[in-house]
Amino acid sequence: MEIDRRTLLQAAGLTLGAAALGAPALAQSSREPLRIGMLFPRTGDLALLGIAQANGALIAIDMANDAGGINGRKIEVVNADAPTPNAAVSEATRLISSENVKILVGSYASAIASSVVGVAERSDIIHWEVGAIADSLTQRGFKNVFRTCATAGQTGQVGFDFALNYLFPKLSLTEKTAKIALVHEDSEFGSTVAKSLTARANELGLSFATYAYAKDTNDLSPVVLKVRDAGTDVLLSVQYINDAVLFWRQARQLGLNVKAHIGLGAGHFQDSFPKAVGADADGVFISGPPLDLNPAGLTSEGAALAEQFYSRYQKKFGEKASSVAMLGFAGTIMLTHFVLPNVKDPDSSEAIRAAALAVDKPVGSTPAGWGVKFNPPGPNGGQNERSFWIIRQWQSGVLQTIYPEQLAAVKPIMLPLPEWANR
Amino acid sequence: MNTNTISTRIQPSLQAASLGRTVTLWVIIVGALYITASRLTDEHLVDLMFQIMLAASLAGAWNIVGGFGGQIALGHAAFFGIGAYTSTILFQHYHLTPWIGMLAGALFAALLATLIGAVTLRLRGPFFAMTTVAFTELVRIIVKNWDSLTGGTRGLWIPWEPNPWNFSFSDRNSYLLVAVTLAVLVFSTTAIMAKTKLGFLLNALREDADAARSVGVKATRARLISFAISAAFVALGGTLYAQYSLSIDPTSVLSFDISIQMALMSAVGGLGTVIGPALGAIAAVTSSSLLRGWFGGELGALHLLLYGVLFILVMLYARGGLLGMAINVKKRLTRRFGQGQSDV
Amino acid sequence: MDQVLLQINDLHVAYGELRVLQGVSLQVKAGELVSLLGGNGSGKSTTQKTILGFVRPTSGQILFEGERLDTLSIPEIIRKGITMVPEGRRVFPFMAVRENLLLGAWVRRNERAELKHDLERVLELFPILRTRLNQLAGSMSGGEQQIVAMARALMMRPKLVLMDEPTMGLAPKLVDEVLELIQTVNRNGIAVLLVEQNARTALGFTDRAYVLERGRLVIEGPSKDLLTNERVRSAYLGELSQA
Amino acid sequence: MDIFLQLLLSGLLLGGVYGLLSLGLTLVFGVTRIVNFAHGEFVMLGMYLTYFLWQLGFDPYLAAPVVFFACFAVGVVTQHLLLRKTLTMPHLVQVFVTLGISVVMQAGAQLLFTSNFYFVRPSYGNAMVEIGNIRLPLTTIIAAVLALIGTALVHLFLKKTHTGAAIRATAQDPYAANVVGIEIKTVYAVTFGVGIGCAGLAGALLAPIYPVYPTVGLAYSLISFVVVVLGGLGSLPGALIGGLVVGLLETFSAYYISPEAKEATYFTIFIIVLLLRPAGLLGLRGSETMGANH
Repeated sequence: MEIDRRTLLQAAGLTLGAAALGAPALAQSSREPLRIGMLFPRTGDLALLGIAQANGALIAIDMANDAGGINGRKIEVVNADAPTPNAAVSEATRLISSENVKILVGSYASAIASSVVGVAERSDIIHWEVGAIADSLTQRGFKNVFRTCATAGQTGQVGFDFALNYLFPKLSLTEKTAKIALVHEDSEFGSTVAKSLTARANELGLSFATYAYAKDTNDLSPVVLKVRDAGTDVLLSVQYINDAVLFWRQARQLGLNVKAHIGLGAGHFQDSFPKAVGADADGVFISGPPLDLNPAGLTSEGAALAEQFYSRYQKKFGEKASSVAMLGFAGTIMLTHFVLPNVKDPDSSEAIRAAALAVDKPVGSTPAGWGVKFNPPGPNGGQNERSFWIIRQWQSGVLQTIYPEQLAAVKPIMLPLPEWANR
Repeated sequence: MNTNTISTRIQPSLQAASLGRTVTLWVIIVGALYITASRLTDEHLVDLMFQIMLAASLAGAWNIVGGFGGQIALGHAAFFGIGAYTSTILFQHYHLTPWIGMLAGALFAALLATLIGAVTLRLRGPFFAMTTVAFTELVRIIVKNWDSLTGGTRGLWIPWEPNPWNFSFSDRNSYLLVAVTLAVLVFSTTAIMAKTKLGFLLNALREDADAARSVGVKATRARLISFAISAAFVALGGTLYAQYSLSIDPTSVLSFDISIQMALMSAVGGLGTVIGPALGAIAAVTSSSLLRGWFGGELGALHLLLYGVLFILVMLYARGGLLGMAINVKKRLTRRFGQGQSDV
Repeated sequence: MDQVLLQINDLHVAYGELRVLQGVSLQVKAGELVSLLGGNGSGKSTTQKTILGFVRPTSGQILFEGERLDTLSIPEIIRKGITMVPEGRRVFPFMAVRENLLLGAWVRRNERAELKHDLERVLELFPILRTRLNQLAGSMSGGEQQIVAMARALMMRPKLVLMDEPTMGLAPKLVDEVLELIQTVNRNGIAVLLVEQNARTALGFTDRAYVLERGRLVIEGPSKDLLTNERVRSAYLGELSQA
Repeated sequence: MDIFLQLLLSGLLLGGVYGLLSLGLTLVFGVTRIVNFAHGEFVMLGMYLTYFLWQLGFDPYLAAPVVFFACFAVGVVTQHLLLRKTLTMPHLVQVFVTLGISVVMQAGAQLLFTSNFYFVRPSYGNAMVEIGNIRLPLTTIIAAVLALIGTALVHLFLKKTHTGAAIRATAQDPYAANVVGIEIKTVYAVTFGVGIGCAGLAGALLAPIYPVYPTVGLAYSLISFVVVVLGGLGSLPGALIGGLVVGLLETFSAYYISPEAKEATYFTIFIIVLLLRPAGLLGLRGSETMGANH
């Protein structure tokens, strides 16, 4: 509903504007498509999720084009592959100078993003980050960087809040008695989350044991043994797919029994996890990007966008949208739906910047449950302050939203986790 | 050894004439490079040329050890990273301009290279290669874990505040000019080296290790010096990369892939030749950029596949790499041309 | 004894553009001891390698007992009765002497009973090896390795053995021993085509000799005649140090 | 004490797995002097084959022999088409051709199978062997035991068969091998085939333990290089010993120092060993200057 009205209004505005400003100039620019560069890792290690995210973003573009484009201008997508930071620099430059794109949308991985933002800043082009979560990205004082999703640091926050406010009472644990262990891989992602957790724990006066390891390891039994022998109640882990699977398998093998396990990394929230460990995935909580939210927790606009997204994605790619795709979609729809329609001259980064900073949408306005409000230039400028991670749980091989409670679709199961011997 | 003696025998007679011609040609090429670098306006082309110049410098520097010395070093990423980190850390902690930091990085890299060279002197082929890989891994692990100094896995950013004194420019062309200068420096050094005793000793080491061993101390010194020079150049490239990309982290400047790329470009162009690595860099950078551009990643890994296949074909069918191929074609053409003349 | 074993006619060999042999013709009769002399790069070793099939001639013929050799593979040629003692001995260093010898008969590896017999025969010829059958060949002295290499070549019961510089790098005393062994081999009715740099040594105990210079045959004849030949004296006997 | 024994046994098993991974690499190098930088990619190939056979209903351990022979064929063909030409070229060229092969195989895997992770999950995937308080996964035990058996079989093949003798002779002196009539081109093809077959076999045995994806090979290549150089390049028992050393170093340093320290530990040990014994633990002295031998 909202969309139709908006489109109508836009169309009306366009006609009026054209009449007022002199038709020829505007008519010409409105015929030219608006070129957006989509820079994601499509080959190499990061390809799997990079492509999923790009696909999500593509749905947002499709929706804008099907609705007649941005103020009458169709969006033309220019795809590029950025498997490594070095390639990302070259490709970003190529998109900007040869392909003449005005906005870069990307880039799934923090390592890729952090080299792209330098290029965007130099060329004075907007970089619209939908998936990279390294906190540093918006801390470098670049004026052209906008990030729609939450950051790695926020993962720790939601993880602890969930554990303290939600799990502890249900597990009859207290802050004093609970034994918490944090296991994380030591690349930038894992260490950032670990740092934010430590910071949050210090605020809350909690203590916990930390174990770090390199993610391409072939054996995690020493870590599992340490966690096991420490008598851990609640396990927080920040892991990629490989190590998440390895760790959880070895946890079963070596009899590491915890009362609850919250996975804060990419390793636990993808289908590969239950595919690899089967029913052992059930009961594991994950903190991550939102998906399958209770529509009651969204605004009517957000709910409508969510519905469109899920059905279009299923139709176009023949599979259910993943949360990584949702990140791509939710971020891009903010651009095409909330920002660009209000930009008079989409060729000017200044105009886009102003329009982006002006958006003020409450929590629940996007399919991800997030609102839209970008921090003004300054510390953490360009970061969407109304995005957050949510907690979900694997239940019979499917992730169900648990927390925050207003977005929850179901109740948690297996609290506490049964011992391996009884599973 | 035979080819060496032949070439040294021929050289004196040709030297005067060919030296003059080479120098003239060199001056023309360098001049053309500088003019192009300062005039080019298309940002993408500037970036492409920058990447080529940087890649050529790295490949050329690797070639000193790998091509002339015939030692498969697969750990040059360590020197690249050391260059990038040294200048950046010195700038951030002591506000030392990266221009000086760059030299400090090069010096540091050269010292380390000498040390590694000294302890790995006995090792050949795969043993040497693996030791250099292991050494790079150690450097990467140290950088990753020395959080307070290196920013750990997050890495370091370089603020973009254009100021030539701080090696930070508002336009890309200036970075390109620095890259051209580095390339000119690398290739002039290799060209001079190839004509001097150092080059001869390295060649001898490669062709016949046992014979060269009998030369003893001199050979050892030649190897260490060449390793140090090579490392220093790569470190200079590291600083340049850091200043250009504005952010460095262990993955972007210390990965195994970087070491491999230097070696691959050098090999594609023509190992142990002066300009081979430059040709290799041009071919590798433009082809991967074009292939990526054409397919835009839409066909997944197709461009990588093609790149790999092309690479294998060059290795198998173009003896002496692209340079060798070019020389062969030229030879064949002149021969045909010559025959045509005699027939007429 | 006068039957021609090996007949080479107008042999040309080139490595790419480098012409190594240019019209070499020579012959070895059954049971004869022939030496092939010449300086470095004159084409001596190439001639031997071409006979054994390592190198294909660009033109010319190699006949062995009247049959064409130059289209056959190395194992086929070995089967015909030609084996080689390569330059630098080239024993398999990390194998026991026994295994080295058995590998000499690799081409007939499936004829087990025969091999046992051949091994015995070779050991009779070189009794010194009998007690060292289990020693690693690489741990032996240069002279002993030379014996292993010769014994290995005899395992195929060859009619002709090609020997490439068997005395190179040996102490003078050992040189004599090795030469004696070559004569022992020859006395057993096996023809030997010997490549030597040391002309004086070679001419001293072979029946006939050929001298190669830059891929061409320049002199041939009975060895004792060559010893007195002016050209040979000045080029190969006067300046022995030339290499 | 339990912990110590658990770590010891886990480390030994991991080491066995590493030994298995490295067997093909050391064999190929020992004979052909080719350092196969695509080794990890051939392991990947074995893992994919096992996965698809498992999808067709084959048990991974039944699939293993099939995978071995399929990879043997791939190895022979690869050698014939690509590496045969490099035998007369400088050593560097061979290294680079194998690097090119690894790029092509990675990209090919991604085109054919996408970058998805595939998991082989037999019903006994989680089965454990328990000795007192010590628990060891069955799949890893099988892999380690088969690594031992595999090494022994290859060793016997080399020592007891005519082909094996030809392979060893060629490894020690290709020219001399040629002189006695061994067709060294065939030897190289067979050796490369067996080496790649071993890599594929390792992949098959690892498939129930680790996931497979297009870039999985790099990690396996690196670890096998470390193992093989440490043990003595070209030495079969060396690969096993090297694997055990690295496996034990990993588990013990991860537990007693820090999980993060294990790479640093084994790379440091690696460098120290190479400096003290340049030919590796079981390599023959002096072989670092020319390659190695059995």
